[in-house]
Amino acid sequence: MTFDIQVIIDHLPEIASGFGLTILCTVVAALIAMVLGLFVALGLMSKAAVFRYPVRLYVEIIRGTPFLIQLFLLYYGGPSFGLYLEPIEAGIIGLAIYCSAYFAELFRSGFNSISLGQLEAAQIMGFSKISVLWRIQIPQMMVLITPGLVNICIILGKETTILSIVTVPELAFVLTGIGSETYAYAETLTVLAISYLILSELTARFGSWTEKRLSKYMERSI
Amino acid sequence: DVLSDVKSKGELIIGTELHFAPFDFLDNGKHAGLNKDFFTEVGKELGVKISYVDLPWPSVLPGLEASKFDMVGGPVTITKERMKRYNFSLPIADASVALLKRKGNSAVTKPEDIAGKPVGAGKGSSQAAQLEDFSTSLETPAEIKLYVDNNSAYSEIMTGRVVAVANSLPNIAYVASQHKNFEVVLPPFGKKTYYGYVTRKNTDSESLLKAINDIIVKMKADGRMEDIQVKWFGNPMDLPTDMIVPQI
Amino acid sequence: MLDFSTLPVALPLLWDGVQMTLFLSLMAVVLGLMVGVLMCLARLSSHYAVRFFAQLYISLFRGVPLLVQLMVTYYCLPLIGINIPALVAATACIGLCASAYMTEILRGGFLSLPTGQKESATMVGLNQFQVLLFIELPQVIRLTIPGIINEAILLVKASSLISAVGITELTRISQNLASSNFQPFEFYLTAAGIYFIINSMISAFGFWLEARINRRVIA
Amino acid sequence: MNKQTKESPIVDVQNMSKSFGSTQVLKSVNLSVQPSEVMCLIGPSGSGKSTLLRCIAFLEQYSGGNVFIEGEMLGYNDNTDVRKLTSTNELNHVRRNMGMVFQQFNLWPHMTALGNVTEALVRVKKFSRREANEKGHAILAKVGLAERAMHYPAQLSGGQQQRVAIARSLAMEPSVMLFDEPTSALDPELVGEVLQVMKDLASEGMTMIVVTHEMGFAAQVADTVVFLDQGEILVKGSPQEIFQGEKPPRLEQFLKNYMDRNAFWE
Amino acid sequence: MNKQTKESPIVDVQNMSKSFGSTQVLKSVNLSVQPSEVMCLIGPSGSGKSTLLRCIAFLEQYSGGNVFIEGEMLGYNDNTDVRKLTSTNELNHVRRNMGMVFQQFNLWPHMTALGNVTEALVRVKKFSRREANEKGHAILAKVGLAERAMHYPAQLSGGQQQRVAIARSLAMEPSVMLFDEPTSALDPELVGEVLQVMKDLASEGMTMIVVTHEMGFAAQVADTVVFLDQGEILVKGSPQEIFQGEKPPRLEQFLKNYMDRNAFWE
Ligand SMILES: Nc1ncnc2c1ncn2[C@@H]1O[C@H](COP(=O)(O)OP(=O)(O)OP(=O)(O)O)[C@@H](O)[C@H]1O
Ligand SMILES: Nc1ncnc2c1ncn2[C@@H]1O[C@H](COP(=O)(O)OP(=O)(O)OP(=O)(O)O)[C@@H](O)[C@H]1O
Ligand SMILES: [Mg+2]
Ligand SMILES: [Mg+2]
Repeated sequence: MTFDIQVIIDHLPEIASGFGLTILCTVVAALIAMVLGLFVALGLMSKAAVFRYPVRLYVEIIRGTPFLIQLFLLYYGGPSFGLYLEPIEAGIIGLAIYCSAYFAELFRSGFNSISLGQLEAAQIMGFSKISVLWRIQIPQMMVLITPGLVNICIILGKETTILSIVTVPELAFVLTGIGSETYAYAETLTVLAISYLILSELTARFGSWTEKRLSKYMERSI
Repeated sequence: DVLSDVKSKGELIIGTELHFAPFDFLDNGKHAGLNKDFFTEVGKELGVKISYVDLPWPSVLPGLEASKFDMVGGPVTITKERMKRYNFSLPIADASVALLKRKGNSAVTKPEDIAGKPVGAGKGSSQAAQLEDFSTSLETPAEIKLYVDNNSAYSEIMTGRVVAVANSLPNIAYVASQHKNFEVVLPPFGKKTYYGYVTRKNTDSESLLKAINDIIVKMKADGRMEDIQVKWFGNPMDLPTDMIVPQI
Repeated sequence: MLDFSTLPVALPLLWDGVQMTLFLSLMAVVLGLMVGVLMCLARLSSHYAVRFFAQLYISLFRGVPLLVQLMVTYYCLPLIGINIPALVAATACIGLCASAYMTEILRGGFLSLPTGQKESATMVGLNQFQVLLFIELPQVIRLTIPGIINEAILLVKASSLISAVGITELTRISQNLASSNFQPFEFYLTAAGIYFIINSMISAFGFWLEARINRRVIA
Repeated sequence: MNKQTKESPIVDVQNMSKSFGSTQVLKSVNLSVQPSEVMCLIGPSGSGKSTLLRCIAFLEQYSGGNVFIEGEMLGYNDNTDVRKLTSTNELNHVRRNMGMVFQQFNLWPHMTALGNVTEALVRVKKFSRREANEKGHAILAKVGLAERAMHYPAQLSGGQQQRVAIARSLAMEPSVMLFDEPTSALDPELVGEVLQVMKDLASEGMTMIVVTHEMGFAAQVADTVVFLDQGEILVKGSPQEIFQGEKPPRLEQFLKNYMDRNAFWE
Repeated sequence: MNKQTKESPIVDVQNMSKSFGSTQVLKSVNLSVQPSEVMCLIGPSGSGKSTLLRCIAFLEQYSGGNVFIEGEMLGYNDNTDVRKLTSTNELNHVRRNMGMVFQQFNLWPHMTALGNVTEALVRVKKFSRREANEKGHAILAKVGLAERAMHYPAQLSGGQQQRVAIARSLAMEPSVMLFDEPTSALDPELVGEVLQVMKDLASEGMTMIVVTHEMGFAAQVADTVVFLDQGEILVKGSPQEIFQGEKPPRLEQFLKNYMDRNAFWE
């Protein structure tokens, strides 16, 4: 087998659009998942058991079952319940739901890491719950959980390969297609590997950049 | 060479995907289908044990090239492009394209009715390519959706996202016979194509290919092939006895 | 609407799949932890070259999708004459991929240990290796149990990709059954249920372990 | 130094008791603090000093008795027979009169000193940022930290952090300040600067309740010293009475321990 | 209480200096500790007490001068012109003579008290588990913790934890013990028990260097008191000389601060 770069060059436009779609799905899904995850985390920490238990079950089910199956049931099973989604919609929503469970657990650990004393200090000064959440808890939590968030975003990016089962023409879908048309397996796999490497490297860099910015006040300079 | 290796280790390893009724699938939890029956006979003729490797379709041809098994025993549509890279056995089934639709769907009664409508096909299959050609010949082309997995495509007929799915006639005929919600849109369309088994294109594999072809000829002569065809297709299938020149 | 009548026939097959899934996940966790510890030490090493190598290793195995790793090891390496049996390739790929994540999880643990612990160990004469093995590692493992359990759950699910090299595990069996019987929903739901049970047991085990250790270590 | 007049008390604790599970930590405590009074709580570790202070701030729900802050009942509605927690709004309304300073500073690490001081002004008192900053700078200057306004807590020494914490409480203009061992987490050398700020506050007439192990501070600054032991007030009196008068054996022992450790000039 | 004889010193610090980056923290310090001598280091925060102690333990590499422990050079080989770090083995060989107790206890939380004490016996001195446990129990009994052998650190009070830490060092039978503010992280009520153990050690003839803010302890137990200021030894002498004699102004100020804070009986 020879390594024929020409195959890749010929299909560059398709590959580029596949890569673009992969990035789009990753970013949009990550954003939705973070917001959703925050609410789920609040549910997990709720004092009311009627809230807490169902939310806990949600997290356990979503984390405990493969994304492939969740997505299949959402896209192909959804119409039985009147839920018609376009492939990309289904892909993004599926990913967002899947990752929200992971984010939620992360956020929960973040909330728990903030010392009670800081919250008491705010409480006694008459802060509303929302102010405490938004001004005291979330900003600090981000420093601690950014590495975890990056990890999950990288995982999320890689899970996009599964969107091919709902016919989203993302990168893996495009490249396996080219592979089976042209039999250029080694070439397409290489491109796939490199693209994802770039994607996760970018995510990691973005993560450490945020980490640096966030943690400037954690550095002890005295 | 491969044939003598197979004989000396007493085992012929076949790569296939167990997702393709009536050729390979699970019946009551056991591997069954036309391929299974055919290779059982091959095993008897060569005096070796047959074992199977079940792979997702995108891994099957790379697996063959990497010598992970001796030959592909899942039916592969014989095309010009593929013949440049692999060797095919004599045709073992008709692979012409037909459509599967929801039973009683009067909007599609002949292949041409798919004009302007969403239609599904298996990604990377030659049937998809034929559907593409056929669709462009229509006044308003169909909207073609490609699926990684045939099974997902069939599910889409029920969800209504596609009106029909194009695949080889033997396959969809079997699906329709098993599942009361589906029916086949006749006649088939496009160019006449056939399924064959695949070996690597090198001198080592030629002896194996010849042995397989010999067995096909022999089984046709003594009627065993017809029995298998009746068992799985419902009626005998008329197939060329010489190697064909593919039309696509 | 759903019809589970074929399930009894399918259960023994699914059970085979479950065993393979469990076997591979277990191997991967063990391999991942062992390599993870080594890589973590490399990552924290004071030698630039060693650190760089570890960083590269992590980028590579964390960045490239597992499926691609599998395909390359199993289908591309033979082209340059390296032929690896499917089970070995699968175990190695999942294990090494896991090790990259484990490295990062464990690194967090090592960094969170107070340096005083190490100093007090040095002062009573323990050498570097003993400090690592007897003082640091047990604590790091304890601190990172939640992360490790999380990773183990992800591994159980990631093991579904190994059907690409011809190993039949839970997801593959369900797909085969689904397409042979034209009942995708029934079999996917069943598979989801089985995964859920396995993963719940893993996470329950994690909670148990944590509680057991913490009962003594955190009063 | 006795400013005690018989005005209505700012903090009035009546028969307060508090249990954690089955252990009773506070046993029917009575305490009242007049305007401008400085009260120091001393006592052995575990005697319930922190718990008492936290109940006065309603960071813990006391189980029995009543607490009034400037005449308003704290934490519960007592109109009916059954005790009911007040709403968060009502609670905040009563609490606006109190400031609290903790042993561990509890500054918010992601905000500068100025941010820590002004945050509540903006969020709770609805000051504009500009007004809040002006006031924040003024208060930081008062605790001697004018130059450190833009430093993050991690860039400040412990003593400076605690002074920021005091400034943060002062910004809300409370009528009583609660201190829970404000110097215990500090390096010995940094204790002085914090105590100085507290002395200044006291001499300006701030009402304060201070839990402390600093006997020197108690002796020099307090109007009233309260010795707590096993959840009960054992002795209460002026510093002179407590440190020099006739003492019950527990207090005698407590002070002797303290002296033994610190005596080096005999 | 002056046991000082002119034997060869156990710890001999000659002209030691130490910089962190561009700031010099220790400036040519000379110090020698005789067998059975108890030396207390006092001084303001940041004066370099901890750094000096850590350099003696070679937890920090000192930048200039020499340190000898029982006559052996610590940390560097000086045969050639160029200074070379010794191998870890040689370092451990010299260090086996020293024990160190830290402010933060630094017990290993995943081992029982007994485990903490015996770990080094098994790993370093190659005792059998049985021998190690025997010895471990004996030493724990010595620090008054016979009953707590099977407790984990988290199940012990701060004072008990620090006593385990002392026992852990003692188990290796060092000829000199270094203490860095062993009681600073303790609740005031728990300081006494740790100081008592240290007093017992001193009276048994253990050589000790103690960084402390406990003037009472220094006055009562030390043979020599060293006052460190800005990285230099300002005064060195017997407790009488330091606390009652003629004093340089810095020391005077340091002690006055200390007295002011703690005086309540004048
Ligand atoms: N949240 C809690 N749950 C259970 N018991 C508690 C809790 N908080 C305090 N206690 C117990 O209540 C008693 C009094 O504690 P408190 O903290 O008020 O003492 P303190 O006088 O402040 O001691 P210190 O000088 O050590 O701060 C102690 O026995 C303590 O163990
Ligand atoms: N690792 C380090 N890097 C840079 N500077 C340091 C480091 N450790 C200590 N210093 C500086 O060295 C000086 C002496 O510190 P050291 O900890 O020895 O003081 P100390 O006398 O022990 O004070 P304390 O009583 O607060 O413990 C201080 O100015 C400190 O900021
Ligand atoms: Mg307290
Ligand atoms: Mg120090």
